Amino acid sequence: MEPAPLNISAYVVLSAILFAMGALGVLIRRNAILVFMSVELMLNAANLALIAFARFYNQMDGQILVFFVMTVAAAEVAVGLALIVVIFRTRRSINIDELSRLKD
Amino acid sequence: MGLETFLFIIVGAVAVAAAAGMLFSKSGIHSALFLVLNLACVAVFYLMLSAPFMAMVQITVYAGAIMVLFLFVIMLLGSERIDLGLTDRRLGFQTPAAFALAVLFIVVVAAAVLTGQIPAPQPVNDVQATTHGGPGEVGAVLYTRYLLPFEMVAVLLLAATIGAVVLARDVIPTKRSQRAQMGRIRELRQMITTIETEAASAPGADGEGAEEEAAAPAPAAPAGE
Amino acid sequence: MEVFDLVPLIVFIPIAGLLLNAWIGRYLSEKGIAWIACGAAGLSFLVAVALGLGLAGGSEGKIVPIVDWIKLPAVGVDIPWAMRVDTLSVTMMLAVAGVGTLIHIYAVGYMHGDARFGRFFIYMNLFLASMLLLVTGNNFLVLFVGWELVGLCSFLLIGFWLHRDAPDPETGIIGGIKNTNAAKKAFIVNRVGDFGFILAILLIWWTFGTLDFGPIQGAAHAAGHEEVAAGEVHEAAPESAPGGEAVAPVTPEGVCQPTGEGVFPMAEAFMAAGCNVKLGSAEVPIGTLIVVVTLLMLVGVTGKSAQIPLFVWLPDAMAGPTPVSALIHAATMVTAGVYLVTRNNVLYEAARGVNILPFGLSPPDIVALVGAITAFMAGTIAVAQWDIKRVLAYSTISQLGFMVAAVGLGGYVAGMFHLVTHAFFKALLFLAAGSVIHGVEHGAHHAHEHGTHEARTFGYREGVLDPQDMRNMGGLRRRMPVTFWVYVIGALALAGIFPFAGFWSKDEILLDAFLRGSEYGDPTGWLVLILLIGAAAFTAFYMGRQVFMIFFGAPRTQAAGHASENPPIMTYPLIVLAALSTLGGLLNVPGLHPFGTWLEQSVPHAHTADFNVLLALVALAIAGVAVALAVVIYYMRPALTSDGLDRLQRPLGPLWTFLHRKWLWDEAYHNAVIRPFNALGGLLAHLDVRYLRDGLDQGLYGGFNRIAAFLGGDFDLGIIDRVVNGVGRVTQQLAGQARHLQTGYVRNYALSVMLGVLAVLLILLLPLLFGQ
Amino acid sequence: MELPTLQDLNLAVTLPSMGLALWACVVLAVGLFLPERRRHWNLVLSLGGIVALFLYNLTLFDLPADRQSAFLGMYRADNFTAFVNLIALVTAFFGVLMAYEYLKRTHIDRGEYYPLLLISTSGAMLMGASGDLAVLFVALELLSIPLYIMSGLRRPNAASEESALKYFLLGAFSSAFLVYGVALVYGAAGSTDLSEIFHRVNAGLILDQGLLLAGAGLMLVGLGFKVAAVPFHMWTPDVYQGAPTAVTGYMSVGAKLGGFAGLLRVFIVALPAVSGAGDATGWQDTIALIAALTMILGNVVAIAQRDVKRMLGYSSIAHAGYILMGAAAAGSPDVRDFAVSASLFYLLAYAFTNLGAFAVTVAIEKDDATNPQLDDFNGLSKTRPVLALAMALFMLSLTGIPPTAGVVGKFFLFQAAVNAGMVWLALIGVITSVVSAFYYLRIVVNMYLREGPGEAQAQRSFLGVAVGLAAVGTFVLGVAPVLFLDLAQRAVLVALGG
Repeated sequence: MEPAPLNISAYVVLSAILFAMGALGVLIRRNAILVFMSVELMLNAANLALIAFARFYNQMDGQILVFFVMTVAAAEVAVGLALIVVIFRTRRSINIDELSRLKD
Repeated sequence: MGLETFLFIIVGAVAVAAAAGMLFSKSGIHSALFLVLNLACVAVFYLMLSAPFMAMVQITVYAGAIMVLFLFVIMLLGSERIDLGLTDRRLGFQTPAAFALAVLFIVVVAAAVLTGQIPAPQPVNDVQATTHGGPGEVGAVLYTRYLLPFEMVAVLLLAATIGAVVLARDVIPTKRSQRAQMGRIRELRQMITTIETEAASAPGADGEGAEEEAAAPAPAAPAGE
Repeated sequence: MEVFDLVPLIVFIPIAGLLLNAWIGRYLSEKGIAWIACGAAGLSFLVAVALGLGLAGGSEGKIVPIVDWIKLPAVGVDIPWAMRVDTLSVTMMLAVAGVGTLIHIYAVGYMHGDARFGRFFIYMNLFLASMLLLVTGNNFLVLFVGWELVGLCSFLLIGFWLHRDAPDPETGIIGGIKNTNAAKKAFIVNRVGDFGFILAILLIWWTFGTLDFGPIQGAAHAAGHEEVAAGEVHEAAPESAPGGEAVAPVTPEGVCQPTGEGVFPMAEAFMAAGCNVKLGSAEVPIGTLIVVVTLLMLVGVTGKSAQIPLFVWLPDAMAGPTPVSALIHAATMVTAGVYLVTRNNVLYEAARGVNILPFGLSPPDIVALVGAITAFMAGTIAVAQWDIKRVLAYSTISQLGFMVAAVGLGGYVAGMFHLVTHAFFKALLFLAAGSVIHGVEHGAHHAHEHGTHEARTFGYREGVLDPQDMRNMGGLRRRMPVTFWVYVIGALALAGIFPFAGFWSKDEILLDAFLRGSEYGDPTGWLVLILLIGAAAFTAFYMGRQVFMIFFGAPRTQAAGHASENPPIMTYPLIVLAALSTLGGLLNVPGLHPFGTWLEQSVPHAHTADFNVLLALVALAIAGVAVALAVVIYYMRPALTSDGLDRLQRPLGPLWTFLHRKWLWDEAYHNAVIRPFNALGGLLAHLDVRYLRDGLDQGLYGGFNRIAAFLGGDFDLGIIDRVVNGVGRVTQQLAGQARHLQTGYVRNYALSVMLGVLAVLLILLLPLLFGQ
Repeated sequence: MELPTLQDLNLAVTLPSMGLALWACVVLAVGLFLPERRRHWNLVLSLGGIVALFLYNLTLFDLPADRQSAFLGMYRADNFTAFVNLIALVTAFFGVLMAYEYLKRTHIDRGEYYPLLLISTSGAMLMGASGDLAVLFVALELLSIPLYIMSGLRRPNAASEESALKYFLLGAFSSAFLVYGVALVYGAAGSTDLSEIFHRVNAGLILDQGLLLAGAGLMLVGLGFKVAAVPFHMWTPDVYQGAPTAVTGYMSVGAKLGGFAGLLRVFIVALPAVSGAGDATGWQDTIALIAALTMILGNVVAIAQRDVKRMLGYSSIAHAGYILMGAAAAGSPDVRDFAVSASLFYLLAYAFTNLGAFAVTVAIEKDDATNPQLDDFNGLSKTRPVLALAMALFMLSLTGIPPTAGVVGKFFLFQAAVNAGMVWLALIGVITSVVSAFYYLRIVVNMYLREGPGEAQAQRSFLGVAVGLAAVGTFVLGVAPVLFLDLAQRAVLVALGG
């Protein structure tokens, strides 16, 4: 490995950028699947931060957390995609802006 | 500039570009592929951060399995052309506000990180380099210290499976709902026969057609809205 | 076992009664229900009598623990439910249970045939239990529970006749004020008062660390104090002085330190030490704190006891059945405020010496002034009312003002004395008024059956007959003799005519005001005295007017002409109450002052002044003149002019309107609350809010237009009603605007989350980033 | 490599939550083979499990110190956990009881409902028991994912589906913030173990204060979403309105319980040092501000609602504000114990009261998939006096009028806020609870003072039991809170050395 490893802050800032982009996707995209994919991007960014910190401390804990986040993401995907399919069947659309019947 | 820094800049740029591509491409398929690219870049970072096992998991599970599922659903629904349809005027300010907030978020977190003066990590020695973050070490921690969350995740996956089945399965009419449905059909028939008898001059074929129509949606939508 | 251990029964018997009625009431006849309910009330009265006899034997009372209510030893919270038996609480128990029992019996006749007979008595028993809970409680929280519960019962009973909102289609009888609105108004206005009370309780808790009133005070007070001091309770406290003193109430830094004795002893000790109370990071002198507490309590008092400015609910509360008006809104619940001040006499007297308010006023002075002004104002309003129960309602407000003024002047004995006698004669008057109304309704039905449609058309207003409107009465003396006589007795007692009960108690109040002015040289005393004498004169006058208008002259409607006397179950309680109203003055007969001596056991600051013949004669003379005026105006000629106006209406002109419209309180509320709001709405409505159209849509614009349209409407009728409803409506409008944010769009919601994220991050991080 | 022994794992104390998850598998397996006319076994099995674990859980109070940790410190079996378990099991009990007939009536009688509810409950319990941020995160998902599914159960009802997707998308969004917060806290403190974090923060061994605070803030967002705190509350009314009523009822307490258990666990056990009580900034002021906004918005907007479920949704937002007030007060070291027990007690009181109110709403709801409106309560006191009385009791309790559970709970919370020096917050609490009288009272007025059909669906025994038990609970907690206060005050969180 390199004698002087890159400062960990760089990774964290990159993860913040990716995270914010994911959040941006949730806020601007109208397709439910894409919104969901943006959430995945956010989780992914968080994972990057975790691994970076795990490297900093030379520990396993951060990596294990990433493992759990991935598994949870998989579970979310199963449920989320099922929901999206169901909605599509009923409404023939997955534009979340059309999902606004429930309001005052 | 060391190799790591060089790699970081290159791969980081690709990762950000891929994320941007996911955000702004018009086609759902393209977005999904951009996300796969982004995930792969992050996997490279994992390798650089001495987490080889997680990097593999990232590629196989995340980019491989989960994203394929996404692609599959996009194609299944035929909704790769996306973001069509009406948008309310009231959402007009949404996009600029979202950009502002995202930028602000980056600024705030970066400020928090950068003011802290985090020291550079200790370089890993050779022994660590070969074992750290490998499957053996991950397994050892996962099955001892992290046994409880591991079990919980098992239950969670079970719940998600139940959920996917319950939600995606076609609604199977229970006897009760079938009975209710049959009752409704019988009423319709009754109505139709009365109409038929009243309108004696009309031929019976119309009535039969209506009858079929009434019966057709029965198994699909028992509860109604 | 002492007799005092019976005290839990006084609450549990009515509860048992109501449970029994709720459980098996539907299988019973009216008679069965009545026996259970009245039996429960009567039994609790007997318990009260037993307690009273026990106290009369010279014992100073007892605190009877019931259950550990809220207890958290780890953090030092201990609020038990204990009952306090002392002369003050027993006085209240006797009045509440005694008058309550009579009213229960009367109600059996009054409610006869009502579809919800059983329900009515369940509520009545519930009220009795709650009121007794209130007066027996040994700490502020139990008192507050009772306070809220009586409010709830009042709410339920005001709205009891919800079907009476519309005129009866057959006879055209209407039930008066809209019942549901009246109930809501009472509830909401009372919540405003309760709000003050809650804050007072929190402050007390905070300062003293306990809500218990403290040991039974009185003759044995000093001894008891020492006993506590030497006891084992505070052994471990580090500040214990070697001389066998109790925990010092003050730390060396001059901060008050609770000693765990109870609120009243601690308040005295703290005041003596003049220490500061730590409130968060600030330190507040104990005197200031007590002033704040007593003023907050006064807010509660004005709500419950219908004083300015929260009196507005009581006149409308007359929509409830008459026994309810008698029991809750005249004799018992509304006196809770007077009880509260008396119970807290230690705090009020402590606050008297603190001069931090402008004009050198102290909280008790403010109490006295509020009471006196209320008494005077309500007395004048009552002169110009038509509704028989409304006159009595304003009279009640006025008399409550007398009591509040009395306790504010430090005349706790006089206030409580008037509370008791007022319970007698006001219950009597209300029940007699109910008897009159019942009789007139009966007459209307009678006339309807026998005469064609005359009853419908003969009412004062075309097509409807309001059986409570005095213009529809007249000449009832012959048709309802028992009612007439008891009414006259009640009226004389209320007017303060010798030798009826009201004379004695009112005189003591005037005397207290006089002494406050002459002996202490306190100008408040003189002001109060003048106001109260004026109020007393008006009282005598409007009671005279009422009696002549109802019972004398010729019947002015068919209904009045056909009215008939009510059955004995209604008249007997009246007779008993009449007797009490006549003889009640003996309770504190001058020279002996048995009531004063009795109360001194539990009210440390109680005192009874000696009878002052001159003052009594002056008061009597003024009342006599007022009655004579009433005779001249309403008896010598027909009470109404030929075109149906009051004799005074034309001579007084605008003044009459002023009085009839309740001193323009409605308009005042309109100008002070509604109009500024209206103006603001108009202003905002004219601002160009187009740039917001995308976001908040027509939110502000449409919303304020709507508010303005609503507020700009017609305010002639029931403005205060609208103020109360209007404040609610304005809140509703605000709520309506706020929910425009709820667009239903997931992305908007996510944006809100994101905004929250940044807000949280910035709040947390900004000081860190820029602080260094 | 040492493998942990069974003794280290200390499985017995984790039984209430982990056992419930296991039992869910049993119920699921049995449910798959039940013919339609034996569906009641789902109910029987679920209730049986809940009751058995409830009784077992009672033995888990005051465990000796060496048994208070399980799974190598991942699971904390202190009194806090036991009390949270108690509330969660009560909630699950009512959730099951309330659902049985409702599911049949609305033709969504899926056997899967029960295991999902049980799993979700175990998630809530684990949030309270977590000794590590990893457990907290997984438990949060364990709580949420079944709720997403349950909200969408009423297919193909558009409202139900919409509510499920909204809940899901926003839930996933906010849990991403939670994960990021966990990452930052981990980065700052170098550990995910709560007591380890506590020690490092106290000893000044953290990497960077800014990271820690940012992480804490982001975790607050994730948990605030679960408890429906402003401004993370916007999903609440929509989801409450669209989800099947029985699910809404369960969710209104279950999700909130989990969120608060996690919130208290994290912020009191791990991060008390950055509460900012005193003069520094920290999470105490932030939570206090959120609490104030939550109380105001929830109570004010509830007034404008006609739909009962929406109204109860806003009401639940308001109550989250009250409990957050307790959480904020817990930031001051000297009132921490009192504030935590006050919050727990309020949660218990809220559980009984709100579940009762929802049970009545379920009883009122018509079969035609329209939501119950306020006017549906008109005249209920005539047609169903007992039901109306119970509802009145629940409404009084939610308003905070004696003698009900609500008033005792509110009293403690206000007291806690005042003791922590946040008088302004207590004032807002008092004022908003006066405001809340407007909308709670409206139901009572409709039931007692308005004429109307006021029909409840035909006599439904299980629902009746639920309403009755909830009413008894609400009343008993109001008049004799001693029984539970004792438990609540012992359930004080202490950062254990480790």
